[in-house]
Amino acid sequence: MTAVRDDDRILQEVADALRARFGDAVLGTASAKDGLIVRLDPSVLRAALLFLKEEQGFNALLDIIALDRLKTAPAGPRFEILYQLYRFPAGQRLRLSIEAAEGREIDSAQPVYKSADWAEREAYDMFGIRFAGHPDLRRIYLPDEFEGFPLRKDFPLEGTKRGL
Amino acid sequence: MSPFVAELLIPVFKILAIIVYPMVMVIVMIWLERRVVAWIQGRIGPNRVGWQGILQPFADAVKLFFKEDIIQVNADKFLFNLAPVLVMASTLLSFCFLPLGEPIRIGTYELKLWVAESPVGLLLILGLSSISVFGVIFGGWASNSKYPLMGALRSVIQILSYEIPVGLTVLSVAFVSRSMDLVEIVRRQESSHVWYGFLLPVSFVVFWISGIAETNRAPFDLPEAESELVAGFHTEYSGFKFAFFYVAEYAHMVMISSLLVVLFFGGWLPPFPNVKFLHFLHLLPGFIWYLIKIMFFLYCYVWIRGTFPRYRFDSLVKLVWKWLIPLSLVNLLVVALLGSVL
Amino acid sequence: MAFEEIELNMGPQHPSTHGVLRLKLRVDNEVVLGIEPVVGYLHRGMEKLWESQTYHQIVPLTDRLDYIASVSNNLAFVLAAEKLAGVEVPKRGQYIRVILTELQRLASHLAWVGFMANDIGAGTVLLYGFEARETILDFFEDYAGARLTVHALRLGGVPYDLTPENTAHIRAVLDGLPAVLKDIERLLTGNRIWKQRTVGVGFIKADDALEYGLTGPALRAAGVDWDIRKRHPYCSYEDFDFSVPLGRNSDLYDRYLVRLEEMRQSISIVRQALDRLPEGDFRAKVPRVFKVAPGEIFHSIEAPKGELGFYIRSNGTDKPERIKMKSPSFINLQSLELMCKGNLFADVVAILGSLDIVLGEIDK
Amino acid sequence: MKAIVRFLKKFFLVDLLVGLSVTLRHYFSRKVTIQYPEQVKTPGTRFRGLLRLYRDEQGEPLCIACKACQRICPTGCFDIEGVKAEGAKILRPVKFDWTLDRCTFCGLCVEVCPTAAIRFSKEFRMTSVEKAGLRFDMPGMYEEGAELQKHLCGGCLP
Repeated sequence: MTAVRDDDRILQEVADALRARFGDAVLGTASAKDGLIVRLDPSVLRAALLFLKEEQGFNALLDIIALDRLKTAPAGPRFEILYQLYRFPAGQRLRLSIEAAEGREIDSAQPVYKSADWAEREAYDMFGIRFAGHPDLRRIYLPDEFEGFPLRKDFPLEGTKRGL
Repeated sequence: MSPFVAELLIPVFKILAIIVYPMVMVIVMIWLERRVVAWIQGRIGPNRVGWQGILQPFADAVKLFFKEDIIQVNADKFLFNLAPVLVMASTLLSFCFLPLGEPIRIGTYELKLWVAESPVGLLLILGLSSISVFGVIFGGWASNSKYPLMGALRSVIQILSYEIPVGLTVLSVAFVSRSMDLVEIVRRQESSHVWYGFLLPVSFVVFWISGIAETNRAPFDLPEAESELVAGFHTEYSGFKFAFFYVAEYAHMVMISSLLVVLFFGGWLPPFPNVKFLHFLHLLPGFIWYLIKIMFFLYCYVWIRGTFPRYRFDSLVKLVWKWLIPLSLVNLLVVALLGSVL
Repeated sequence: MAFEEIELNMGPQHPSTHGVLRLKLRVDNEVVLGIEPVVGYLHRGMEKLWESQTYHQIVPLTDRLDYIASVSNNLAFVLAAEKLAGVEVPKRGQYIRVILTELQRLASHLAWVGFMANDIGAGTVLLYGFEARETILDFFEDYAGARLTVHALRLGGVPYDLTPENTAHIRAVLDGLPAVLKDIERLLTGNRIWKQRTVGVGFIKADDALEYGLTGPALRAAGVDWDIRKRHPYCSYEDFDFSVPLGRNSDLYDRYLVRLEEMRQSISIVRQALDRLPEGDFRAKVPRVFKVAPGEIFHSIEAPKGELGFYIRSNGTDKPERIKMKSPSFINLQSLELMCKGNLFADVVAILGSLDIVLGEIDK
Repeated sequence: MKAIVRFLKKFFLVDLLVGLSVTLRHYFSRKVTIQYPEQVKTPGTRFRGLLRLYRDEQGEPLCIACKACQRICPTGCFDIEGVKAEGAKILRPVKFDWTLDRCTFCGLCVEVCPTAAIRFSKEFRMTSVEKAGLRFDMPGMYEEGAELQKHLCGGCLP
């Protein structure tokens, strides 16, 4: 279990480095049960990803996770987007978290990590979050003529009136 | 025997037989293939229609016969219809030159077990077999669809490559037997006390491999590779026209196997035809020996299909030009040299 | 000779797209210039559905993601939920989970070898692989009651204990597998056609593989030692002695060899787990109304197809706020174009096969 | 020397002959096909077949209409109503509808049932020629064997 404790310490160092580099744009850190979460301001997202990839060695982006907080935090920005990063070969995982109000364009991570391509298309398909600088932002699962974004909390569970 | 019977009825009967005989062999082959591949794979295979599923090919044929005949709107109708006929006709035609057994004497009349006798029968068969490729190309082109077209293109490449080693190995047989007549080649094997398969092993192997490739069978089934091209050149065919392609492919296999037997394994001859104490082998008619040998090669076709992965077409072309053609050229050279020395 | 660049549509109904995947290919005769995978034909809205289900109810639904390896899906979700809720699984339960998932990995890899060989034209290997896989599925049927969508794990552990009959059954299954692997090796490993089709085909640089988020055997074939069972052990994987096979050339042949070796390692892991199966409970007490305090977690496991992760955010009720699944096939498929460019059309089929994609998992 | 051996092995097609020997061996080995209608594979011990309701030894229904199965079912394939008869201590179901075509056979209902009233049978033939065959009401949930097949198939099996 020492490895895990080491991970915590190393990730804390990474967070400190981020804070040193981006100052107030790092809104805070939180520790979840699986590691560290760094909350960032969306404006520095691409720079932070580039910094983490080039200088901190986080060479893989595992997944991009979007959340709709319509029910849990109706006051704040509607969406939360998480970037699950991985450092190989050391094996630490870091999660970046940004908040995005509805309609706000987020910088695409695709120029930094190629694996973000489809993950961002999926987030767009399901939540309607737009990523600026993505080369080919189309729906990935649903047909192009589909209306609405199904994983938003206000999308009806049993389909729209017009049927699916 | 009256000349009427001898001159008219018997040829008609022979022509009928030459259509029926390949069809029967095809049916057996289809059944054999499905059963043998199934057994190799640990399955049982079709065993419900008729005894051990032997009637399954008939059931398939009936099904195909009643299927809708679909011709694509954009297809070239003439070529589309011509292609299966071309493939079928050229394959059946080549059976005319294959001797099925020793001539049978009925009184004064000598019943020859082949339809047409030609001093260049071997060449004719090779030529006809090349014509059937046109059917494949026409079929792929006329379908006006991408997968069939790719299948047809592959077929062209394949045939262009494999005709050469086939020709060269056949030439070596002709050198040794000093004849292009299939009947004569068999007789020479009797008189020279050895089957050419043992005399010319390299020719035999090269011809066999090329023969598999010429019939578009695994591992050389590129024109119809189902995991890549869906069904290759006959993707757009349905119903009876598809059945034509299907049957012609199997008939072609029977033809190549027959050719192998005639050229390299003494046609209708029993093993060691001239050894005295093995003379009892002559009790079995020549035709049966012939069938046994053909069945062996047909079985090998299936066995090989059940074992090997498929070639990719660049490595297939490489195989021909880097291995088979040099090999058969050297082989031909050696045969010619030895033949002139001995 | 100048060829025309044509667009070729492969799928969604095509013999070797492994389900309803559509590939838009740009080809120059047989040379591939570009590929665009089109997914979504099997999209069932699983993630939306999960938001309305309780944690208990989600477990059987995860079976339907990667239906070739359903126990692995169960495990990934169940571990994430347990870790989030702080449920400690008894040691015996963990060992049984290891046994089940490793058997599932064997079944999945056996099916893979078969599919892959079938794509390259050796249909017989498919049947040999399936014959062996069938023996494993027979065990699943005996243990959990179903063969494909097994639903073999529950929150807190496993639903049933392993009886002596079960362990004997597993040992019999394991004893039969090496012979099958040997047959497959004799049919493929040395075969010149197989080598011509696989050696040097589908190459991807290790850096590119990481960049594209490739995981699983395809990544390990590129020489990257990324196995979550080693780096972030779950389910007591640290108790077992196994090695992570790595490739060097990052081609189809290496991916094939890596998977064959992984099967051997899996056999050894299952044997070790059976030998050292601890006594005790196999399932922790988990309330029927499984409420999880607000929190979030991302937990991933080494599934047969790559890194399978579940992100769960809970909201204090017995239903999750959001579940996101990181499916290995989905991310792996992105690198298809990179591997295929410049290769022949016949290779596309083989490379696609080597990635071991399952559309149920890609489309969710 | 090694190179020569390798060349000779390649020239004489050793790798291909090895493969052929494997398939030849399998040609003569045992076949695994189960010829279905004549031979039937015995389902495993915990096989999850059709759901059935069961009675106790006295022939009394075990179900107490607690609806635990209805609540746990991920796909919502149960519709149960219970009524407490006058003077009776426990609920009894008056309606127990099960929709086979929605069932995923996950087994959660069987696990939560407090009286083991609902259990999996070993019946795996669940084809039906009409949709009505896939709907089970309470008497239908007690059917077994030939009666059950008749319910499903409308008697199409001999």
